[in-house]
Amino acid sequence: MLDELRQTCRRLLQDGTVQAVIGYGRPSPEDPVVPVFITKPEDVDQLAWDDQCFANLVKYLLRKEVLSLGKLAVCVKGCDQRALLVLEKESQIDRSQIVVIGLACDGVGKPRLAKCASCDVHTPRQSDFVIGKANTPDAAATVAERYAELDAFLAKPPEERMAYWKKELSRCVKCYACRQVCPMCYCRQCIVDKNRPVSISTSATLKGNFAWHITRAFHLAGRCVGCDECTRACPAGIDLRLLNLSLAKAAEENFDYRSGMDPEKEPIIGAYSQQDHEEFIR
Amino acid sequence: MSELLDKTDLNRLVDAWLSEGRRVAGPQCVNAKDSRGQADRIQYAWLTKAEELRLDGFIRPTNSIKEFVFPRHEKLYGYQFKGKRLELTPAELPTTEQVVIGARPCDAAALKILDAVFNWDVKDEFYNRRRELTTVVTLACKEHDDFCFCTSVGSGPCDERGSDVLLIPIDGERYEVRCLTEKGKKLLAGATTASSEEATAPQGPPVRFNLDALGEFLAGGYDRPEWPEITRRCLGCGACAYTCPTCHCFDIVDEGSASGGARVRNWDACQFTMFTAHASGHNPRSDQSQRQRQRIHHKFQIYPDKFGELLCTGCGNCSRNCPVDMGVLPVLKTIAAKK
Amino acid sequence: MSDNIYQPNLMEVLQIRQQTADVKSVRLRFRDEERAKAFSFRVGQFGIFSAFGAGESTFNICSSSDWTDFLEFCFRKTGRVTEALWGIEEGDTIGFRGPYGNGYPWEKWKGKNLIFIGGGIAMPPIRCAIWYALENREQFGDVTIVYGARTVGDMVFANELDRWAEFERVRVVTCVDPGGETPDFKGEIGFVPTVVERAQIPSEKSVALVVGPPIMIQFTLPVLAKMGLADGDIYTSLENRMKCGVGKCGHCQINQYYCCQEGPVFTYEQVKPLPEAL
Amino acid sequence: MSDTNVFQPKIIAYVCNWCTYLGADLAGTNRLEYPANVRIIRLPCTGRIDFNLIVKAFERGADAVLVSGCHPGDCHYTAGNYHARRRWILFRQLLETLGIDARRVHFSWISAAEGKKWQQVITEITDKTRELGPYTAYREICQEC
Repeated sequence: MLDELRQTCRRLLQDGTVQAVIGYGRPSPEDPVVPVFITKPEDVDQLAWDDQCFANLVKYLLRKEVLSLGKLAVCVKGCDQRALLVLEKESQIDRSQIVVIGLACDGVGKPRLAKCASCDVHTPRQSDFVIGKANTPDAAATVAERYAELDAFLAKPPEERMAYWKKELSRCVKCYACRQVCPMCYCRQCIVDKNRPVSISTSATLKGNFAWHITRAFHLAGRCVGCDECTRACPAGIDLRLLNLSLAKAAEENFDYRSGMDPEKEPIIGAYSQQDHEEFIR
Repeated sequence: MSELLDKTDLNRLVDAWLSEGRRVAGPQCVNAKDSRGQADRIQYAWLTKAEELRLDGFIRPTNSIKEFVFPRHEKLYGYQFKGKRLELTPAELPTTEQVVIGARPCDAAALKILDAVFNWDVKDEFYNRRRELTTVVTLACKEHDDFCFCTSVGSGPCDERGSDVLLIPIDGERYEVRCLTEKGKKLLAGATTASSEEATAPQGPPVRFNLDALGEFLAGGYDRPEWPEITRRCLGCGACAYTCPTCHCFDIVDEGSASGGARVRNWDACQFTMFTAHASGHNPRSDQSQRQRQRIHHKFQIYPDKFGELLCTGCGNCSRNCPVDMGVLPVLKTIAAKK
Repeated sequence: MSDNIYQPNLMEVLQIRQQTADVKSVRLRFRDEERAKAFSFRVGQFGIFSAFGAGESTFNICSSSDWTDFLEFCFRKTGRVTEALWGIEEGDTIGFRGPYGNGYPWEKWKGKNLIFIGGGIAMPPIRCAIWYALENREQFGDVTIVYGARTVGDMVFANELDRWAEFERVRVVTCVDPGGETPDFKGEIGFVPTVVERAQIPSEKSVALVVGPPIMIQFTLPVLAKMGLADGDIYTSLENRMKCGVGKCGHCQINQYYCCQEGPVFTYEQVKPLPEAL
Repeated sequence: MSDTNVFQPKIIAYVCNWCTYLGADLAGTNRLEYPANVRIIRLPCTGRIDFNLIVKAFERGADAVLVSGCHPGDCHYTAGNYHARRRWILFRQLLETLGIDARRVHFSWISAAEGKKWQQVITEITDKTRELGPYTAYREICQEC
């Protein structure tokens, strides 16, 4: 699979279809896998692929330091690829200008990350190339299975849930790694960087952290594709996945919508329907 | 001759300190499910009882002890409007003594390095007060991982800089105790037993890059063409700066309303876009590679030139916590190899 | 003042003058009398002014150090703090801490001809130097002042430009960007760098102080170099983003300099190799 | 009307300018008495009532929050309330996960003619919140420095 990936990228670079390939690689053998930007055909041997390729490389399609390289090819796993679809619908990228190299993936992380258990996109869709074949079949997870982790958490009484978040969010230092790794967070100036008015306190106090994480989670409602990079990037080890699952579950249960899955479906935030239920409204 | 202390006595000591009204902080499992599926996540945090203290089974905590002398959020003073009249109330500085038990040498050494910037020509009493109140009991490292590079920056698993007491593990149960300062002696007075047994100095990580080659590269001026390529994968978050024992930049903001509130100091990081943005929109460092360059220059050229010590103790937290495995280590290895 | 280096002095707002549509100059006096007597500063230093509830900002102290009954600063309404400062009235209380920075090297400038070049809102750091030089006239040679702004209405301390022209051996050249002139405007039309070149200013035994938007400084410095001024004789004041003012918070760092401690006044020689300075 | 030792909840009502605000006004002109515990904050449309405002209300010490606007179809901006409804559906799930008391967050449609309904909704919310007591949980979050 790795040779097929390297050959594809070598050809793309040689015939000038792209000026740079964003992929996973090891600049030197003993280093961990990191995002690499291959611009010369002979460097494609740096490319690597194994179950330590965590990063969602779609994020780099929004950064000027990478866009300056010219036309780009990006390697994506199934979960990463869903982010491409959302960005396209939110007109942040021009899909025709990007070459998408899908990598068949059997899950990442040793042991496997939580997101991989109910993954049904082992083989990336809407990609220009698909490299390799996924051995694990796509899980036909029901809504209950997909959100089992969240439901287990929601079974706890509200006081216990708030106590959990008070303990977890007290460790947040507001390094904004969760924002910087997220392909959906592309605002030129994030709401926390605005100070006229200061709507979210920039201090890493419990009040500031609750306000920030509520805002971050809700700004991803119906947009987060569940790549879980925010949870992996958090140096304080806060399980942001639970917050993202809450919004994803609400989107699926109420609007039968899973972000980045169906190119025909309208994104739910920004659109509306007269048939939305309102039993909770007096 | 050496002084020894075993684990049970150490735990009893910690409980004693707590009962005497001291605040005690140390590595503990914050029990967060580590998203990379590895062991529990260990962080320095305030202890309520010695049982929570974890002294082995991990390389080093993912945060640093600077939190206890330079907190992430700190009130500088309060302001209160009474009609047109305005009153400023200085923040009350802490008074309770605090002990950091089980600090790593690369954390303790960082405190000594930070003393310079917080005391050159104008003294920062917030930092100094907390520093005086703190006694650092350092635990030498028996193991290291691929991210540790203390030996490459003039430190090591037994670096005594910044420590009041150094504990060197002899075996799983006992530590050799070296009291280095008066504060350390006072804290551990009478708790240790004399012995002839000496702990063998643990072996640090291999030297990962040549410090002089790095110095030459940095001395070659700021606008070197290699920077954009080396730092392209950086996403511009603050994880490296906030978990680094020596990063000390901060922001000053007002919290409260126009009628009253407080002016506070929060951690800040040179990797954020807003760090150098002018109100006019001009930004001297608008590109991520410039910010990464600034971070490396500041740590390995500017701070040493000004204060005589590297602003880095080689703990490896910046690479350990970086979402794209960057931080300083890979950059330094690339630069040092670029000669 | 306690030894809390971040706590400001309380200042009474004496007088507020609106310079342009979005620029005001404010005169302050210490509410605490001894502090007023004990206070002194060198022209060219800056202070950090607070509007409580909004925050703090860095502005040059634009009054001369010889004037002891008040202290003046000038700001443009662009951000959170300046918007709060815009609303203050005479008699209000705001905060001030300082003086910070190195200020202008007057000893080096003794006996030299002085060339002051300013752009737009950067007039205050020039104005305090001009008044100090004119009130100690005998210590300095000829004084040439070139001041440019986008439009005539954008000129800060415009009324003082004419008063300066009346002093002997002082030459004042004003200019506005093309299209910014008004019918009765007597000055030149063009950008500051080109106007400086056209002004044919003699450069022997001269020092120049250039303050303005980074783009203006960038294009004026080479012109001065071409006129024969040595890099070490050209000075500029870089008012970078500052937070603490006491060399700790890291915001003002330009490459190896802490702008608030080793600046904001630098020579072109110091600034030239620094890619981030301009 | 209220003796001193009964708990007086602080209720924040974010209302839309075209319907509920006028409904509240109508209740006033009709001399319909309703508890004074409510503080009314007027916004152009429920579509503009940001979820952050609900969080801010609790940060500032509110015990309950009401968000109310035009009935679906009546919106002066055509679809503001439809967008708002969709957001509320999603936001309530996030509140639940965080353990923020969903019984203290109320949503309603009150048109300009429904002064009666405004009185009834405010009275109901005040009694219910008085039962629940002060919302100390969120205030503790904001006290911890």
